[in-house]
Amino acid sequence: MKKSPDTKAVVLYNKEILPGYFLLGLKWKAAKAAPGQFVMLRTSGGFDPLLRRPLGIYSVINAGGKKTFGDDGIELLYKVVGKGTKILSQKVKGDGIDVLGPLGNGFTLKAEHENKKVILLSGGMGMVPLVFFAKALGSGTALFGCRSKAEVQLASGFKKNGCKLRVATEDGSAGEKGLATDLLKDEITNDSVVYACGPVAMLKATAAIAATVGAVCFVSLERAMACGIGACLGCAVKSGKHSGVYDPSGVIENREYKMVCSDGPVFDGADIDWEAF
Amino acid sequence: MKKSPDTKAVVLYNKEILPGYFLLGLKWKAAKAAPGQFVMLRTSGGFDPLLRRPLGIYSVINAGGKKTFGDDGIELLYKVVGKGTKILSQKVKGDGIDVLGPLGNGFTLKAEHENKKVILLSGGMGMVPLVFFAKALGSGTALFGCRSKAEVQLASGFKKNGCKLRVATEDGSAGEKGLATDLLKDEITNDSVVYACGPVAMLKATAAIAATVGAVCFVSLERAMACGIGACLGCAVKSGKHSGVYDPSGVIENREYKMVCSDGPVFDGADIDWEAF
Amino acid sequence: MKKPARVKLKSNPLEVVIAGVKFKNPVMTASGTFGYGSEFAAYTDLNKLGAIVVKGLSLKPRAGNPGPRTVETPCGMLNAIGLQNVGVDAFIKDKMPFLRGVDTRVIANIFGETIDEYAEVAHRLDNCPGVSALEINISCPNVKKGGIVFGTDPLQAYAVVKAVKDAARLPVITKLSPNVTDIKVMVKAVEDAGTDAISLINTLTGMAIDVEKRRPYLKNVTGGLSGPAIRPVAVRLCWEAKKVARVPLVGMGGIMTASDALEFLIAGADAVQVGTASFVDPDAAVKIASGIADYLKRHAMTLGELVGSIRV
Amino acid sequence: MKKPARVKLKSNPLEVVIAGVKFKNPVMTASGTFGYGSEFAAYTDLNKLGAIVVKGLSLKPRAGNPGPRTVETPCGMLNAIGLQNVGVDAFIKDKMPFLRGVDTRVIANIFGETIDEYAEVAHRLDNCPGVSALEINISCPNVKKGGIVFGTDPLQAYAVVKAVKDAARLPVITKLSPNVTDIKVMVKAVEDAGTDAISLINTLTGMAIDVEKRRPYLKNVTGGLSGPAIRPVAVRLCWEAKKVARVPLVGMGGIMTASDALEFLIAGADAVQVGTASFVDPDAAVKIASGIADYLKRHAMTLGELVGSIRV
Ligand SMILES: Cc1cc2nc3c(=O)[nH]c(=O)nc-3n(C[C@H](O)[C@H](O)[C@H](O)COP(=O)(O)OP(=O)(O)OC[C@H]3O[C@@H](n4cnc5c(N)ncnc54)[C@H](O)[C@@H]3O)c2cc1C
Ligand SMILES: Cc1cc2nc3c(=O)[nH]c(=O)nc-3n(C[C@H](O)[C@H](O)[C@H](O)COP(=O)(O)OP(=O)(O)OC[C@H]3O[C@@H](n4cnc5c(N)ncnc54)[C@H](O)[C@@H]3O)c2cc1C
Ligand SMILES: Cc1cc2nc3c(=O)[nH]c(=O)nc-3n(C[C@H](O)[C@H](O)[C@H](O)COP(=O)(O)O)c2cc1C
Ligand SMILES: Cc1cc2nc3c(=O)[nH]c(=O)nc-3n(C[C@H](O)[C@H](O)[C@H](O)COP(=O)(O)O)c2cc1C
Ligand code: FES
Ligand code: FES
Repeated sequence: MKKSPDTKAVVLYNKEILPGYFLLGLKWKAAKAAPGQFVMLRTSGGFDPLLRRPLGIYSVINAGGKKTFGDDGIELLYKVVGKGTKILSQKVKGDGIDVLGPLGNGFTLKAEHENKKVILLSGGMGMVPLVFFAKALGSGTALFGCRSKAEVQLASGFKKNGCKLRVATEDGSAGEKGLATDLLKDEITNDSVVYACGPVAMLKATAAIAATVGAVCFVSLERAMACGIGACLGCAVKSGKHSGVYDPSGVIENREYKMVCSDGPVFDGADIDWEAF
Repeated sequence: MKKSPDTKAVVLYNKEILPGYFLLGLKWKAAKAAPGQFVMLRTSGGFDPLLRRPLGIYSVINAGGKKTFGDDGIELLYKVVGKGTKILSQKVKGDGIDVLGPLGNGFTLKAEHENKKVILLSGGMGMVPLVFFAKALGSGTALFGCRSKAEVQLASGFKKNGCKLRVATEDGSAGEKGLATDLLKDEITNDSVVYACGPVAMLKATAAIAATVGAVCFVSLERAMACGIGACLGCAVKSGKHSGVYDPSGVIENREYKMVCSDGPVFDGADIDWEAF
Repeated sequence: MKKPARVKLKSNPLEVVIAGVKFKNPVMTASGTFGYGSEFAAYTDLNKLGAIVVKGLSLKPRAGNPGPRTVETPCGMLNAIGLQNVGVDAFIKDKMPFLRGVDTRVIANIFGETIDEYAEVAHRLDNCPGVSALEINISCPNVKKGGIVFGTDPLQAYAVVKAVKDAARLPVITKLSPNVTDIKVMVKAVEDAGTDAISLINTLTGMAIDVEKRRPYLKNVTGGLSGPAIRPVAVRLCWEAKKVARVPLVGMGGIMTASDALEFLIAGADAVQVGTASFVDPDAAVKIASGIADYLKRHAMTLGELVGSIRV
Repeated sequence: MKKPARVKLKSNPLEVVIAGVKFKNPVMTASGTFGYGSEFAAYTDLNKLGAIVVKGLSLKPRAGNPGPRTVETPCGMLNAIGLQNVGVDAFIKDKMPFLRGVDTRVIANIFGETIDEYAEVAHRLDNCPGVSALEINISCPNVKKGGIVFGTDPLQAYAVVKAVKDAARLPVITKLSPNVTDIKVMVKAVEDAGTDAISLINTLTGMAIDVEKRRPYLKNVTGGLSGPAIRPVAVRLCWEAKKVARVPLVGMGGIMTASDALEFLIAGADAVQVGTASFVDPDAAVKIASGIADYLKRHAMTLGELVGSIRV
């Protein structure tokens, strides 16, 4: 039985790459991570905020790898939305942070999908795990949606990692005007495999589109998390093994609850009861 | 009726002058303060810790005065003892701090005491308001007690401000071995006026010694404070108007409760029911 | 629809009527946390408050409990003041003149060790100009006699409220304790006794121990827990009370920001009180009132539409 | 005095016996916050725990409530899991083999919608090797039937405990709800029914509202409040229970650090449970146990001397 693993990380950098968006580099011994996995980190030493905050892993820093800092570690990319991320944004080089992880089951390209057209679909901060996945894949079609021009830079990692990138903005200030799922409708065929992460409405639409054309789709979900390790049963989503086509108008009964933290965060899009989300 | 006064202060410096002891310079418009007054400051923007923390004023920074920073402000000197002071110690130049004050009634040399021998007696952080008072007086006998040599430097302000300084350390590693009240017994006469601040045991002994020799004594008290402005009635000490000599063996009945924050923190030592403290 | 909207814009969107009394906004300061008002005059604009609820008043002046009387806890604080107050006569003589000069409502929080004392305090305040309503504290946990006993027994609570109603013509708000198994029973009891409104919650009874000394931090051993820590309990009790209440509710417990206050209004409270927050920021209640106004504007709602608008 | 002190140094200073069961230390993990133990195996040394109290077990597997099931509040969290669990049979078959491999005690927390269900669950666990005691959850606020009803009515509580005692030979710990007017009445009721120990507190019922959506954060509307926010209430209830209790007490509610745990021990609890803290730090319970050992050493006290050592 293992003793407590190393949860002590040290801030290498914490840069505001866009107003309100921070890239956090952490020196961390436990930095073995797969795309789509996440960490739970304590933002403060006190009890307000009380719980750890889940953040997806943006990249792995390997000593001797492309990004060399002489340290192993991870990169996180986060948006300041509340008190936890606010406190996090004030951390400076050398500060200690308590990090649990890597957690969950991430994105994988299954053998049976290897010959399919890979589509990486993301909205807003949903790009975090998919940029990491793109690096592992080295190719694919990335579709990215965001509010406006200001956030388009978030998706730059897709190109760097060898993907074709198409962008949609809600206000049309960059790329095409519309939603990422509008782009998806262009690109998707029954021979596509879609990996998606972003707002729940986007994921729901993605699952419906994929089901309609008969494509495979995997989605990374978000839920408020207390433990991150499958113990509190707090991050439940209604799910269940079924092989039928998703029918947004019908209600799927008798589905078990799955835990986003330990069963996911990546699920087969056809496996989620979207009506109950 | 006034609107909310300026509670916004900005950190000028926050220096660790001794291990665990910090000198905090604040730029603050409301910096009109008398010796013995205090401020209530918020250490964090969150709610843990919830309440403001009381800190005595160490000095007033006046633009054009001796210490010139081009700003009006105050200096605080604090010891890190718990979570509030810990958070405070992490503030850096330019950080904002919410400060309420100056509060309370401080030390004054009353006309009827002007010809008496002035003794400034302090223990540990109790020196803070008395160094400020020493500056206003420009002379006097300062008696300072602390654990050991390491803390003796805290009392250096007394000499700078024109006082004769005698030091006692509990372990004898500097000055005389013993307590500040041992030095007091040497110095006090029935023609002395003693101003004291420090641990409650020291203040209690001081009041008893002063009563025995027939000297006048004023003490600055500490109590946990919620509001600092006389509203919550939380910082009560048993007190009352009486003119007799303090008798530590007797119980003084029918004393009212006084509020340390608004009636004090400085009280006539003979006016406190020390048994009930 | 357009015409009434324009009319509303001209009137005060925060105005609320509770127990027949018109308040300029639904944000009051909670009893015991705002002194007699004057203590805060230098730190906030008292004229912008919906009401000032003064420190609990008893017939005779009370010295209160020995110290320490307060201790901080995670996101909260315990207090055991023991209802130190100047007494109802000194209040009327010394404190009311100042309060009459403030352009806000004054609510007198009252307390007694016996039912007769409650009635007598109410009677004396009844003829005091400038007092708009009485708030009956049947729920203070920090005194030996009275207080919590009245607040946890529906029959006793009924008797206190009845006696106060008989003794005074002023509107009566009854303040409930959270330390009960079923708040709905208490709501019904005080309504039956004729209360004009209900405020809730008073503090939860708590205790903290200094482990180095192995003694309670408070000389009184236990004290009342207030502050953000208790907000989820307070919101829940407010929502449960609303299910059965026929009279207006005034919600409180851990309100620090406008958003916190909105939780109570949405749960069904017609007004709120701000307590511990005033210690952290003496200007809190005024900021909260303006934050509520901003919310109503942003959501194009009236206060009346907001109250009880929760969808479960 | 010197000789016994030396003897004590050789034995385990943290050992405690509750309801006839010997625990290696007085720090247990609280039900529902530590899964079935295995979830934490990678993050802490399970062998160093006084006991693992597993997630509440019912007769049949339960799916639990729809999400969202948790929301953070100031220094606390609300949960409405709805007692999702694998059911008692799957627990015995699938979860116990792992737990038997851990060098600690296993306490099975049980739950039923009817008194018969409680008895049946207890009966099935009675013959399961490796289960050291039963903890009866009569106080879960998040399920429609059972739970809180049993936990707030002394007669119902009596009936549940009696039925479990009759159905099983294992020692029984009854877990009380804080949502009652008088905890002493509940203590007496479950003692009369034959409980071997009492644990307290379960969560306080609370609620939080998303003011932008004007909906409760939890799909279940209300949930159980846990974490440091509730500690003052929990310590107070523990101390009140101690005044009348004849059986040992297991205290909990907001314990994050050794110092917090010491408050409960000093107030009179023989052992403690660590709940929400395990989410913040999976190693919390182990750290707390070692912190208690440090304290005893520093103060040259035995655990027995510490328990109930408060001077009021
Ligand atoms: C598996 C997982 C991976 C994530 N990865 C990233 C990431 O890579 N980068 C990133 O910026 N964010 C990510 N998030 C979201 C991130 O966890 C939340 O933004 C963060 O917890 C907010 O904390 P806070 O204290 O700043 O905000 P809070 O003060 O807690 O809340 C502010 C607002 O955010 C909402 N919020 C709070 N928690 C969550 C949550 N868990 N999910 C969604 N909304 C929430 C609240 O409803 C509220 O409106 C991830 C979430 C999950 C579950
Ligand atoms: C009028 C007044 C003036 C003060 N001036 C100074 C000063 O100039 N410099 C300075 O360093 N300190 C001063 N103090 C003490 C200072 O307020 C406390 O040290 C501080 O509040 C501790 O906060 P914390 O969050 O760090 O500690 P906490 O986490 O709150 O507690 C840590 C320890 O400090 C004790 N403590 C907490 N509050 C107080 C208090 N109000 N008084 C005494 N002990 C307390 C607790 O019992 C605990 O043991 C003053 C106190 C008062 C009342
Ligand atoms: C220091 C203090 C003194 C209080 N005194 C009284 C009182 O005299 N009468 C009363 O009805 N409530 C009293 N209360 C309770 C508050 O009015 C309020 O019900 C409670 O604090 C919860 O609100 P909060 O969390 O916003 O503080 C007091 C609370 C505090 C903190
Ligand atoms: C997510 C969660 C699930 C819980 N599930 C149970 C349960 O199944 N049975 C039970 O008796 N108590 C349950 N509890 C209550 C805890 O065991 C404990 O009594 C409570 O959380 C207070 O302790 P804490 O503040 O240390 O968390 C649960 C608590 C939480 C936070
Ligand atoms: S966050 Fe606890 S089970 Fe997923
Ligand atoms: S701290 Fe509130 S009255 Fe002194």
